[in-house]
Amino acid sequence: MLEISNLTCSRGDHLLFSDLNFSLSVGELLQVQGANGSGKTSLLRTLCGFIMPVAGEIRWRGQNIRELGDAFYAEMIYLGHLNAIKDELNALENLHISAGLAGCKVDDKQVIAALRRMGLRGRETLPVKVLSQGQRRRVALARLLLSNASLWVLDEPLTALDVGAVELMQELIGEHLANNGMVIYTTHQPLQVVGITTRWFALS
Amino acid sequence: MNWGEFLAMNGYAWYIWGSYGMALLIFIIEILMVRHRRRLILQQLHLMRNAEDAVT
Amino acid sequence: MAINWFKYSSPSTFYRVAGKMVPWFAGSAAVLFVVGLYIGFFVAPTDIQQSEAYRIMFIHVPASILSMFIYLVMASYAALGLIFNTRLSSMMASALAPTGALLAFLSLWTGALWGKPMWGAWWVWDARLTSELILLFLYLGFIALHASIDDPRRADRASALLAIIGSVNVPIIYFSVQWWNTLHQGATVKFTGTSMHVTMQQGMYTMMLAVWLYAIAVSLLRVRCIILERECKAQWISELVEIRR
Amino acid sequence: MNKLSLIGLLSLVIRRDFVLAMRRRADVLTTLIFFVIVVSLFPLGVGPETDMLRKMAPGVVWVAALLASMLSLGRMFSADYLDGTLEQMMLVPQSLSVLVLAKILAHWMVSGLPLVIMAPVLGLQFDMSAQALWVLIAALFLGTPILSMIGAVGAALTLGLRGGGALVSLLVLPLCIPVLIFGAGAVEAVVSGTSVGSHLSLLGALLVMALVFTPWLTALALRISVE
Repeated sequence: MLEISNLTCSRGDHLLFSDLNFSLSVGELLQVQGANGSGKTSLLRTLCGFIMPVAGEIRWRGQNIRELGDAFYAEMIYLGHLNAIKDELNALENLHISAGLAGCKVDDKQVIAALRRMGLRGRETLPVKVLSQGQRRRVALARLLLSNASLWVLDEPLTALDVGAVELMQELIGEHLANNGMVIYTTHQPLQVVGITTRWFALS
Repeated sequence: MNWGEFLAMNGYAWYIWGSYGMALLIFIIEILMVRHRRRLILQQLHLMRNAEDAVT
Repeated sequence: MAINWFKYSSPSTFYRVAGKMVPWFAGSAAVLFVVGLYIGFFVAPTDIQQSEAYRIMFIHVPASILSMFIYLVMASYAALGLIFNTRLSSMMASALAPTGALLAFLSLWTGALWGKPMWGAWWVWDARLTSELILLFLYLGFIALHASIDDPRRADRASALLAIIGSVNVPIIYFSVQWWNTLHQGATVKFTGTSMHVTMQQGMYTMMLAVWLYAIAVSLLRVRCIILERECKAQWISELVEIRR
Repeated sequence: MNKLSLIGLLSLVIRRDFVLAMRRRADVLTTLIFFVIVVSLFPLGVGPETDMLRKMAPGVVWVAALLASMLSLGRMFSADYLDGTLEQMMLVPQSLSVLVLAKILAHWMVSGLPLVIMAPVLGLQFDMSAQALWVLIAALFLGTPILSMIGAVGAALTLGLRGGGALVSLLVLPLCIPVLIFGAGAVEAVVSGTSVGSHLSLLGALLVMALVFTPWLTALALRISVE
């Protein structure tokens, strides 16, 4: 489904990685590991099309993502280092907007259900600025529940999360994979998802 | 025509020599700037090379 | 005959080729400057209307025309770099900008010195003058934008976009200022008489060619510096004679 | 889950930016107050002669509007850039240009429209006639969106740079000259009794041109800046 061949990437004039090859098919989980500065984030950002690779190709269902464009974006969701939520808005408003940007129309019931699942019951209408770091991350992660994207691209999804939330994430990823989804994410702390063979990928 | 008359430019000396003087100044400054830039980068490359030699 | 142009578009080859070409351009520019100035000051006759002051033309017109021409060349190089992602053309664009800016400034300066005795004012809000001023601002904007972005690739692409927008905007500005000016009924700026003496034309064309060659020589020198700066980690650079010394 | 239409996306982003601006009202007010103060300073600088004031009024109001719109440009994308929303916007499965257009419109509604509404009050300080005031409103109404659009390109190019505020003015102000000329020209035409229509239609033409090209250019600039 997602194939990466001979991918070479650089930041400025500094070469990050070269000739990267891997592929990801339905129901697979790929964990990208590597030291700081090894290009984990850049790899994911290249996957999103933010960064133009120096060489190589990223194919989705056999087609280059540059040519696919919107059709690819409709099937993927990206969660970066930054939460992409607004302090001035409450969790409900934030999720309505981010779901809208992802191209989905959702109603309050779905959003509230997603927030409750993420353990934010009772905090739906509080301004996000009064929430803790971990709670904000949960708000951001709730976007995953509201999207019907099959490819999840997550950059350090577990930062600022407590043990309970990490377990919840494992659960969510497991469900998504069981649903014919695909997940690629970067991490320092390995995740164990029950019943799923995890593939590792190390950037040096 | 003698030199004094030539330099006087029929009363337009300030305007004409001001123009050509500025042109000359600009060309000289530009060349000096480029040469300075080249010297700086060569110096830096030299240092980088020495640092590499020290390592190996 | 098939020349492999891609070979010449690699920075390392271009660095060497440019190094070999610079003396030729610089040398012929110097010769042409001498010839052009000789024609301009000793051969060309005194103008009936403008007396000796018209001799500013020999530097003013080449500087003005080249400042505009260099902008177009710069914008084309920048566009090439943006579209085809060729680094060398982006480097050429940023090498041309300072030369273009200096020529635009020179054109304004000499224009003011020519305008004072002829029109009685250092500056009038004529379309041509205003466009030249805007051109200088566009050059400065290009240089400033390029300088303030640390990532060189992003700098190239962002300033390329600016250069392209500028090249579309300059004609619009020209016509809007002209329109504004005709409505204002301000100073009427017309160049007196089109019948230039043959030697005047010769002097001007020689000077134009000289400035042109000078601009090529100095921007080749500058692009050589830029290549060294940008490629400083490349293997071929550490093998250069000037570094080994 | 049903899909969001293009218009739906447009209105979503406009509504979002509008709500955000309303929750940060101080920023919006600063721009407006800056505009009012700059315009009000001119009579103090050049003297109180009514004749001269009437003559300078259009130019002064327009220059002040230009400067005020520069002031608010930094806000257009930087907050979204810093909190990661901009990246999400690039992953929108619809055209980024449409989204950018929505942001520009929202920005204009928040920082341009108040200037248009405020301008006639300021025009009274300069003893402008009622007719001239109407033309001033019309010209600003057509012209300030162009300022927002050209400014958007500049703001996108200078995203996240140090000294971005001064730099964006250097890049954008020269490009705004035609707007300034035709905008102030329209009001002057009323005063001098010549045709107003041509100025306004030229402004309209510039507006259409900006509408066609700047969202696309801004989207391109944003992609460059986010890389």
